[in-house]
Order: sequence, then structure tokens, then C-alpha cells
Amino acid sequence: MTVHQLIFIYFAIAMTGISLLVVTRRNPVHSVLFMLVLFVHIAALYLFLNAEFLAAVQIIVYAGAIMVLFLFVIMLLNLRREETEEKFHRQWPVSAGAVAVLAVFFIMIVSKIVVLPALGEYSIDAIRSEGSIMTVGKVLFTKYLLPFEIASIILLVAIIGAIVLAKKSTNS
Amino acid sequence: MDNVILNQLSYPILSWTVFLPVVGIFVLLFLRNSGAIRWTALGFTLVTLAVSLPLLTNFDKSTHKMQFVEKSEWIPSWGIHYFIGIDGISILFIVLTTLLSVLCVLVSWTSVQDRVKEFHIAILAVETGMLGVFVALDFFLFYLFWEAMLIPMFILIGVFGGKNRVYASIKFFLYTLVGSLLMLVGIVVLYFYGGKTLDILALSQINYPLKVQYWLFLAFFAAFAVKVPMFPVHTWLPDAHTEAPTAGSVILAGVLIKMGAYGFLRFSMPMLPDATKFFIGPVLILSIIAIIYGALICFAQKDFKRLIAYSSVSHMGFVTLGLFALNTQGVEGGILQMLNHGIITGAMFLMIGIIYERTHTRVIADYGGFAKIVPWYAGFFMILTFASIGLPGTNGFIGEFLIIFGAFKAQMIMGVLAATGIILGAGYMLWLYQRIFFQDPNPDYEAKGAHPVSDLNMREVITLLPLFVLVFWIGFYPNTFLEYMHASVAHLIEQVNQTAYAGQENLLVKFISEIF
Amino acid sequence: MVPLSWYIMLSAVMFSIGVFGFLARRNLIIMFISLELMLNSVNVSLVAFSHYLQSMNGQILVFFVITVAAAEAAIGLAILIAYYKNNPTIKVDEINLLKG
Amino acid sequence: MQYAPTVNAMIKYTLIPLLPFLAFIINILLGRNFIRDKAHWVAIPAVFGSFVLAVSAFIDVANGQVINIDVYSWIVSGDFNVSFGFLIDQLSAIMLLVVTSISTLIFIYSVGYMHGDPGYYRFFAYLSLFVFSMLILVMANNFLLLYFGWEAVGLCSYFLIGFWFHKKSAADAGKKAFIVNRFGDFGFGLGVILIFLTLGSLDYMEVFNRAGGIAGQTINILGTDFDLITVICLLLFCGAVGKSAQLPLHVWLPDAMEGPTPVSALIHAATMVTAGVFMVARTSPLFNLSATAMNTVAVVGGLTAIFAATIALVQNDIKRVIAYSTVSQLGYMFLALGVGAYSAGIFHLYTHAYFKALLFLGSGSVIHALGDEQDMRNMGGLKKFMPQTYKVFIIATLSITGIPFLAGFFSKDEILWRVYQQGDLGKFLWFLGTAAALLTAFYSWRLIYMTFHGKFRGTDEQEHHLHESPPVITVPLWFLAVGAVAAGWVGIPPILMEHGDRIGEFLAPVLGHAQGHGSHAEEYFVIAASIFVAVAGWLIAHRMYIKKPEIPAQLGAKYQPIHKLLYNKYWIDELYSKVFVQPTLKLADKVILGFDTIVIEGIVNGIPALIDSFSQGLRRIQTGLISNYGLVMTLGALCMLIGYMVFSG
Repeated sequence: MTVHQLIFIYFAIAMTGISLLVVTRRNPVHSVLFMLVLFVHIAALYLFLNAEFLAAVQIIVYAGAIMVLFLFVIMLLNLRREETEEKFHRQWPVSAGAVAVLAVFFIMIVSKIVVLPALGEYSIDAIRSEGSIMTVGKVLFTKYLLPFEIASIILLVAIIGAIVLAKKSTNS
Repeated sequence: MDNVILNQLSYPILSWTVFLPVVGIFVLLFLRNSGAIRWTALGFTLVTLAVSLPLLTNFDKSTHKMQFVEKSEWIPSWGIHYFIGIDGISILFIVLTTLLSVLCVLVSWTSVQDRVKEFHIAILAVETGMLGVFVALDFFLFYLFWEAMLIPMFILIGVFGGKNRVYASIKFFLYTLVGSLLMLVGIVVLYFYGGKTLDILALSQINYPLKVQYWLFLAFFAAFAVKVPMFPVHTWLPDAHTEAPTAGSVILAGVLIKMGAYGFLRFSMPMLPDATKFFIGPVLILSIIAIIYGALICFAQKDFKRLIAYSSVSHMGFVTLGLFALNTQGVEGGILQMLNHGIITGAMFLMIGIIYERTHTRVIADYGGFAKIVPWYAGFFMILTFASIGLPGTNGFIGEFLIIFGAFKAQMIMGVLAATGIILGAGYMLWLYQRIFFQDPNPDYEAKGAHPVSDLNMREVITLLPLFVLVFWIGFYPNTFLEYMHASVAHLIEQVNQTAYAGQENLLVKFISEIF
Repeated sequence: MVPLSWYIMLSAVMFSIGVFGFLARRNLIIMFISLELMLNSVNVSLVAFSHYLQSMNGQILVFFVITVAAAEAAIGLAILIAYYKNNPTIKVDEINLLKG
Repeated sequence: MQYAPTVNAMIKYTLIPLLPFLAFIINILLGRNFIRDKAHWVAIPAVFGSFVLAVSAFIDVANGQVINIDVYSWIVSGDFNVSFGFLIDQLSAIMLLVVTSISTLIFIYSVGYMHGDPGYYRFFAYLSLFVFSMLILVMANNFLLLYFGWEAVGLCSYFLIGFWFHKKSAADAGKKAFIVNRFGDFGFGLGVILIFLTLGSLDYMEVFNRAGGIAGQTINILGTDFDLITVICLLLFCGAVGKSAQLPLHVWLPDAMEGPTPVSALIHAATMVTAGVFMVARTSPLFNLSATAMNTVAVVGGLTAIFAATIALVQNDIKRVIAYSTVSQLGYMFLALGVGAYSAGIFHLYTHAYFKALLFLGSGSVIHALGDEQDMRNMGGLKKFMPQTYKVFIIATLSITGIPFLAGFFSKDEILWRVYQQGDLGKFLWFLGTAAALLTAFYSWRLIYMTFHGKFRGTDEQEHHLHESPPVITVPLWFLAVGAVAAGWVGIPPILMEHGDRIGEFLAPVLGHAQGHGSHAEEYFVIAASIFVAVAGWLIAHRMYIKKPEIPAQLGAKYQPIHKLLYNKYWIDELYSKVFVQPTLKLADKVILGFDTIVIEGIVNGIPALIDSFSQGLRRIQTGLISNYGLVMTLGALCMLIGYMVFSG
């Protein structure tokens, strides 16, 4: 058992635990806060996997933007009544069972994965020599240029859509 | 490309005609003021009409080939082309469509007050759909326009219609959809039998196996018979006509139901000649039933608009009778009668819309004595009544005479039976006219303190005038219009007669002819 | 060296927890958060694949997933607010507009 | 003999129908707002212009210029080709004269008669349109154009019968006339189609030239072979029966009297109703080839003549009496045609036009004076109030009853003599015709006596207003009276005057000579017989209505069933209503509409109803809760996973 493995085991246990906390907290604010913790863990995991850029994005976008948005909404809605009522749906035992079976199957399938010798051109050394951001950038702006542009349009649409939906309708 | 004549004009005239209304839709999207919307819609329909007119002058009447053809690849992996062109059969309908669209906008000038923008967008969309159906020479394109046209029509009836509009619009939609789905199956079959092409002209050259032809014919028949509509799948028509707004009724009667008959001409007959001959007997009988049944049922109608709708069933019976007489006079009469019916019934619906706008009733019994109240209106309606009856000097006569002539030539008894429809037609139309315009005004109606009814105004006269000019033009000099058809109809009849299975004993036809 | 399958197993577990949260909770906001959780678990597996296969595609995909997730969160929350204005509840078993 | 027409000739002949048509257009478009009560200033010059041109055309024809011109090609479709063209020969020339001359007089008369009517301009517009249509009918050089004119005069007749459309009876009568005529036209149209299909043309000249070629051919209808020519002729005759109000389609003409009196005179006596006669004469080359068709024409004509005369005996409406008289006289014309005496038929058509128009206009003068009173029981003694009208009425009556040397005498006698010559059937028909002549004399004088003699039986107010009509009405009457006296002098039988039958000679190139032989003694007998019945009818009427006015009532009481039968016109209207009209309406209302709404709509609406009830069950599982849907989706994914695990091993 190497150090790497030990660290991974820590991350695995912590992330599973935090995930469970996220979905079981009654107060949505707590859920969001645990989610933030989870994101930090994920970002750390990315660092182990040679994805420094993504780690940064994870923190900035997810933790910094999306989760803050969630907090805003929760505060905007002011959900006091919710805290006193039943937090689970009536169907939760069935859901739990189904999910458990699902998880078992996932693990059974995943355990069969065989790792072939790495063949790609982006070996750790290659990435190191250029730097993670440069590598990602090169691929993104050459091979994936069109999807990139489309993504930007999606974001634009989302911005407009969100404004239209959330703004006060003037005539009613 | 030896079987088509490419567009010789310096601009793609057909594409312009078909897609100008779409440009109009985009312009309308940015307008708010309802006056501006009306004027813009009118402008675009007028420009479309103007653009379509050079088709008439530049058309080469001496050939049956497709003209003004534009062809380019569209979805090459499936052999789909953007392929459009017209021949002597479709050209007149193009102009009829562009003309009627202008009139539809004009007649809705004051009657449509809510959702003006949506209304005019729907009209323009229908116009593009209808034009597309008539010019498409690729099955995919054809089917696209065929179905696309349904949606704005559905909206026109369902949103802008009368009291029972939702029922009528759904009925209309379902009826047509069921038919066209069967047609879609037929198209797919054709695609595979015809060497994986959707080119309508190429598919017309292929000799399909007999059994395939029979099934294909039935599949296409389902789509077209619903559209025409033939007995017994006609019951959507009275509902749709009655509930639709005036412009919708005009479009329905004027162009939309012509597409069924057009489908017979463009697809069933040239592609499936053997099946066409096989099914001639039943189709002729259904046509006769439609003529007499449709006429008789008019006697029992209490609703003005519904009566005219049912009379369409009768008149379209004449059209299918002529087409399936399969001789020059019958087919040319049929095509001319399609045009006539578009003009006459289109004008009738315009006039019903005009009077409905004033009286807000369609019940015949509420009327009476209107010849005194609205003399000009009564005069115009009189002309239409007689055109509908088929009085010589009006267009109705030329069409009906040629059809009866053709039917008589093909099978004498059919001509005789069809001629009885003319007697019945005179009966119900004159009775209708008498109940609405003659005698003294209905005292109940006056007692209700209904609005004073004013006669036609200038806008309405302008709306109606083109159609009345056509009524007499075709009545006195039909050759202007018949000339366009001669070459194409001759070619069509040649195609039908060039059957691959000539000489085979046709049991059904024999059976039918033995009955009579 | 940590085997690839460990990462994938972790991702699977997180995904299942996300599914559970989505199915079992009544609070719409927490359902959204569960959704984000599922997306993140997928991202983890993608990055892991990317690393072990020495390919850049996985990372790029994650990049797009984050974009879409951001858009989705923005729109979803906007809809939530719009809905809440008309009908002040975010309990999912009280929202049955889909019922025919 | 045909001459190539010059451009001038073409313009001239086109102008004959075109002038009235222009008058129609001007009056109908501008009449309501601009011309109003000056409509006759447009219409009368136009129709008079036509008359002048018609005279000129007549002179051309008399000089031997028969003209057959195509103005333009009307319908072309495949091998079907019909022109819009005119044929001016002896027959059409005479018809042109009759139509335009009578029209001119009646137009003038109408100025007085229709004075002050709110639809004054409309009246003249319709009348002009009628003249146009009638001229087209007469001048046509092919069957389809004939059909055009045929239907167009029917249309004008519809307009004019229903001129006072606010009266239900008038609107009904117009509609009835049009629809009954449609029944005839149904046959006519099919006949025209059959002619083209067998002979390949609709041009008169070509058809007549080729007709000989199909003699003896048969046509299979419903499994039976019929002689082709006979079928064609009978189909054409259907049209004539409708238009000329012969049995069994005569029912519309008496009702048509709802129209203004000038209309009755012009359309329903002098011109339109004789179109059937003209058509049969025009197609005589076809009829000559079929003895069956000819006999049918003769028998129908003979029966109609006597049948209508019997009804006329007991009617009390002054216009209806004259209407039935018209039906009866038309019967005479067909009788003549049926025995091959075409020129005799046309001759009678021509004389009848004058004296019958005169009778109608005279009765119109009476009706006008009495303030729209038409019932003869409320008239009487008008002789002293309306001497001029009385005089022309006497002249017309003398003419129609066949008093020697007046127009009616020559033409009627010519017919009866020709009929008499045709073997046994001819003798029988001659007997019918002579009997009808007796009845004619009786009811004509009855009309005079009831109207003009005795004491006035109307209201005091009517009596107060009684007056002779103004000159604009009486002058045309006198013109017509001249015609009623002198029109017959062009057809004096050779037995009375050498070369007297000038009209017969004139028409011979078109219609041929009547066949038949008879001795001079027989001819004198026929003449004597008709003079005898004319006088006898007069005397009976005189006795019954002047000497002993109580007789009619006694007779009516004594033979009540017969009186009732005649008075109710043999109940034919009621029969048609029961057999045709009501069953059609019932069929439409109950059976067809029921079938449409219950069977077809039932099926159409039944399918969705079925689907609906099925989906009502299915919709219960649509809870609308997203969580439920998500759970189901998850379970579904689970099932797929299990399936994958199981089947992939």
C-alpha cells in the first residue's frame, strides 16, 4: 500500500461521507456548505490526476459561482416552513433500495475494467513540458473549436433565459 | 436533364414565389402596430402575386416538360434534392394561390381584430406551404410542405375560428394526418422500389410490380381522398369550413382541397397506371355518390356556410369524376373545375364572411329579403350562384360540361348520373338564394334589433372583383387557361395508357361495367 | 499506483448517492444539488480516464460539462424562482403540473 | 349558298346581340345610382338598333346571302372544339325579325307599364339581357352556343318572373321555372354531348351533313339497343319540352305569370317559350331521320294542345287563361313540327307572337287600370272605360280563334291541314287540334265577356280610378294589332291564292317542304271545319256569358268532379310535389343527413371516443410528480443493467 493509495483511500471515504451528508441535511444551506467541501476534495483529486487547470476551474466555477448562486436562491426564497416538515419523499425506501442495487451493479461492472498500457500522446511528461493550461488550450482551440463556440452560445442563452425567467413580469 | 427545362430567367422565380411569404413572416415578427402588420402582409402577398405572374407569360405551352426547374443537392446521403419546377397542371394553381392569399388578407382587414400578427403569419405560412406543394418535384420536399401547411391551417381554424373551432380543427388535423401518414408509408415504399431516389420524375418512369401498385395506390388514395374530400371521408370539411375564419375557409376551399386532386394527377396516375385503371370503377362510383350525396345533403342544411361546404363535396365529386374519366376532356375539365371551384367557392366564402361580419349569424332562417337591404351584395352573390350551378357564360359551365362530356365518353351512365347533380345543384342553390335574398326581411331578425346592414364597401368590392373577372373570363374564353394544360394533359394520358401490363384481364372494371 | 478502477468505483458510489438524493428528497433545491453531485461524479471518472489513457479528450469533456452545468443551474434556479412567485412551494410532491 | 363574310358583315351580325348586351351592362352598373327612371333611354335605342340591323340581315338573307361565321374559338380541349359563331339563314332571319320587333314594342309598352316601379332600371336591364340571350340562341351556329342562349334566356326568365321578389309566390315561381327547365336541359345537354361523340362536331352544318351517315346505328343503354338518331332527337326534344312548356313539364309556365305583364308577353308568350319550336325546326335534318322521334313530337304537341285548352276553360285569373292558351298554341306548333310541316310550325310561331303578345299586353292594360287586379270575377263592363284596349283585345281574339283572313286563321289552318294529311295518326291528331280550336274559341270569348261585358264587379274605389291607359301603352298595342291582322298574309294557302305561301317558300331552303297529299275537297273541308269550330265556340261563349249568365254556375255544380279536376289543373302540381319535391327533401333531411351525422360521424367520433376511454385508464399512472418519474426511470435503467448482466454472461 503506497502513500498514493492511502491518500486515495482518505479521499474516497471523505467524499462518500460528505456526499451522504449533502443529500441528507434538512437545511439546504448546510447541504450547500457540505457541497463546497466536496468540491474542494474533488479539485484536490484532479491535481493527483494531472489536471491542474480543471482543478482551478472546479474551484472557481463550481465553488465560487454555482454554489454561491444556490445560496442566493435559498436566501431569496426564505424557506422557513420547509424545515419543520418531512424531508424525504414517500417513496424514499424504494429509492434507497433501487440505488443500493444500482451501486452494487456499478461496482461489479467497474471492477472488470482492465487498464491497458497508456498509449496516448499526452503522457505526464508531455504535459509537464508544455504545462497543463497550454495543453488544454491547444486542444480546445484547435480540435474542439466549434464545440467551444457553441458552449459560449449556450452560456449566452442561459444568461438571457435566466434574466427573462426571473425578472418580475411587468404586466401581471 | 433532358426531361426538364431549367429556369431560363435571370433569377430563381419559383424559389422567390415560394419563399417570399417566409420573408414576410420575418418582417412581421418585428412589427407591433396592427395597421402596419396588415399593410405589410398585404404588401408581401401582392409582391408574391406579382412575382408569380411572369410564370404565366414565360411559360412554354408547347411542352409537357417541367419548367423553371431549380435543382440542387440537399441531403445527398439519402438522395434528397431541392428540386422544384412546374408544368401545365400546376402553373394555374400557383397563380390561384398567390391571388387568393391577397384576397384573404384583404377580407380579414376588419374582421380579425385579436392576434393580428399571429393571424397574418399563419396566412403567409399557409401560402408558402401550398405553393411548395405545387412546385415540389422531390418527394421529401413535397411531404415537408404537405405537412408543414397543416400547422398554420390548424392554428387558423383552432384559434381564429367560430364557437366549435377546437373540435373542428382537431378533426381536420387528425383526418388529414391519418391520410398523409399512409402516404408517407407509400413514399418509403416508392423510395426502395424506385432505386433509392425521391425524384418524382424519375419515380414516374418506373414500372412497379402490379401488387405493389395496388397497395401504393390505396396508400396514396387515403391521403388524397381525405384532402379532396371524397365520400365517405368528407365529414371534416363541413366542420372545418364552418368553423374556420373567412380567410381560412377561402384557403381551404380555394386551394387546400385541390391538393388531393392534384396528388392524383401528379402521383397516382403517372406512377401507378395499372392500379389507376384497376381502381377506376370504384373511384368513379365514389365520385358519383359524392356528387349526388353532397347535393342532397345541402337541402337539409340550416347553416349558410355549412351548405356551401357540403356543396364543395358535390363539386369536388365532379372533379374526381373528370380526372378519372382519363380522357382529354375529362382531365382538362377536372383541372379547370378545380380552378373554378377555387374561384367560385372561394368567392362565396369571402361573401359569407362579409355578411357574417355584419349580421353575426349564419342561420339561413335569420335572413330574408336581403336583396332589398344589400342590393349590390345580392347581385354579386347571384352571379356566384349561377356560376356554381354551371350556367353558360360562367366558368362553372365550361368545367362541368367538359367533365360530363369526358365521363359520358368514358362510361355513359356516369355522365348521365353526374348530370343529375346539376339539377340538384340548381335546386339547393336557388332555394338558398331565395331564402336569403328574396321575400320580405325576417321579422324576428329585425325585432331582435340587429345592426343595420350596410352594402359592400370599396375594399370588399376590390377583394371580390378579381374573382368575378375570372368567372366571366373563363366562361367566355376558357382557352386562355385550357392552353396551359393541353401538352401536360396529353402527356399524362399517354403515361396512363402506357401500361406495362397491357392486355391483362381487368376483373374489377369488367365487373363494374357489367353491373351497368 | 492507484488503479483506475478505484477512481471509477468512487465515481459510481458518488453517482448513486446523487441519484438517491434526487429521488428521495422533497426539497427542489436539494434535488438540484444532487444533480450537480451526479455531474461531478461523472467528471471524476472522466478525468481519471483521461489520465490513464493519456488523452486530452476527457479533460475537454469535463470542461464542457462544467459549462453546461453552469447553464443548467442558472436556468433551473430561474425557473424555480419564477415558479415560486406563482406558487410559493418548492416541495416536489406538491408540484404536479405534469398530471394529465 | 354561303358567302365568305366581310369584316363589315361580321361587325354587323355581332352588333345585333351586342347592342342589347351593352344596354344591360350600362343599366345594371349605373342604373341604381345614376340612370334610375331613365333606363329606357338606354334600352330602347339599343333594341331598336338591333331591330334595324335585323331587318338589314333579313334583306341580306332574302338576297340569298346565308352567312355562317365563327367569331372566335370558344372551347378547345383535345378533339373537342366549339366556336362562338353565328349562322344567319332564312330561319334565323325570321326569328330575328320576330324577336327584335316584338321586343321593341314591348320595351316601349313597359315604359308606361313599369312607370314608378322602384326596380325600373333593373327591369330594363334584365329585359335587355333577355333580348341578348334570345338573339344568341337564334343566331348560334352550333349546338353548344344554342345551349348557351337556351340557359341564358332561362336565367332572364328566372330574374323576371321573380322580379317582385319580395312576394314569396313570385320567388317560388321563378325558382320553379328554372328547375323544371333544368330537367329538360338535362336531356338537351346529354343530347348535345351524344351528338359530338357520334358525329365529331357541334357545328350545325357539319352535323347535318354527317347525320345521314349514322342512320340505322344503335346505341346500347342499360343492355337494350336503341336507334341512335332517335335517342339524340328525343334527348334534344326533352329540352324543347321544358322550355316550351309541353306535357309533362308545362307546370312552370302558368306560375310564371307572377312576373310583370310585359315579361309574360315577351318571354312567356312571344319569344322564349317558342325556343323549343325553333330548336326542333333548326335540327329538322336530324328529326327527319327518325320517324319515332317525329311521332313523339306530334303526339306530345297534340295532347298538350287539347290538355292545356281544357284547363283554360275554367280558370279565373286573366293571365292564367292566356298562359294556358299559350301552352295550347305551343302544342299546335309541335304538332306541326311532328308531322314534318316545319315551316307551318314556324309560321304559327310568328303569327302567334303578335296576337299572343297583344293579348298579354291588353290584359296588362286591364290589370294596370284595375290596380293589379287579375281575377276576372272582379272585372266586367270595362268596354266603356277602356275602348281602345277592348278593340285590340277583340282583334287578338278574332285572330287566335281563327276567324278568316286574320293571322291566326292562316297559320292554324296550315297546321291542321298538314296534320290531316298524315294517315290515321294524323287524322286523330287533326281531330284533337280541331277540338282544341273549339275550346280556344270558347275560352277566348269567355275571357272577353267576363272582362269587358256585363257590369263592373270590382270595388268602388277601383271603379273610381278606371281609365284608359296612356298612349305609351296603347300605341304598341295598335302596332301589334296590325301584326295580328296582317302577319298571316305572307302564308296564304296556295288553294286560296297562287304563290300565297311565301313564308313556306322562303323557309324551304332550310326546312324543306312538308310531305303529304290531299285533294282540294279535303282541304276545303279542313278549312270549313276550323271556321265552323271557331264560330261555334264564340256562339257557345256568347250564350253562356251574355245571354244566360247563370249557365256556367249550373254546369259547374252539375259536373262538379270535372270542374274541380280542370280547375285544379289535373292536380299535376300536387302530384309532382308529392312524388318529386317532397321525397327529395325528405331523403335529404332524414336519410342522407341522418347517414352523415349518425353513421359516418358516428364512426369518425367513435374511434377517438374509444381511444379516449382507454387512455382515461392510462392517465391514472401519470401522477405528475417528477420524483415518481425519476424512480421509474431508475428502475428501468436497473432492469436494463440486469438484462445486460444476464444476457452478456
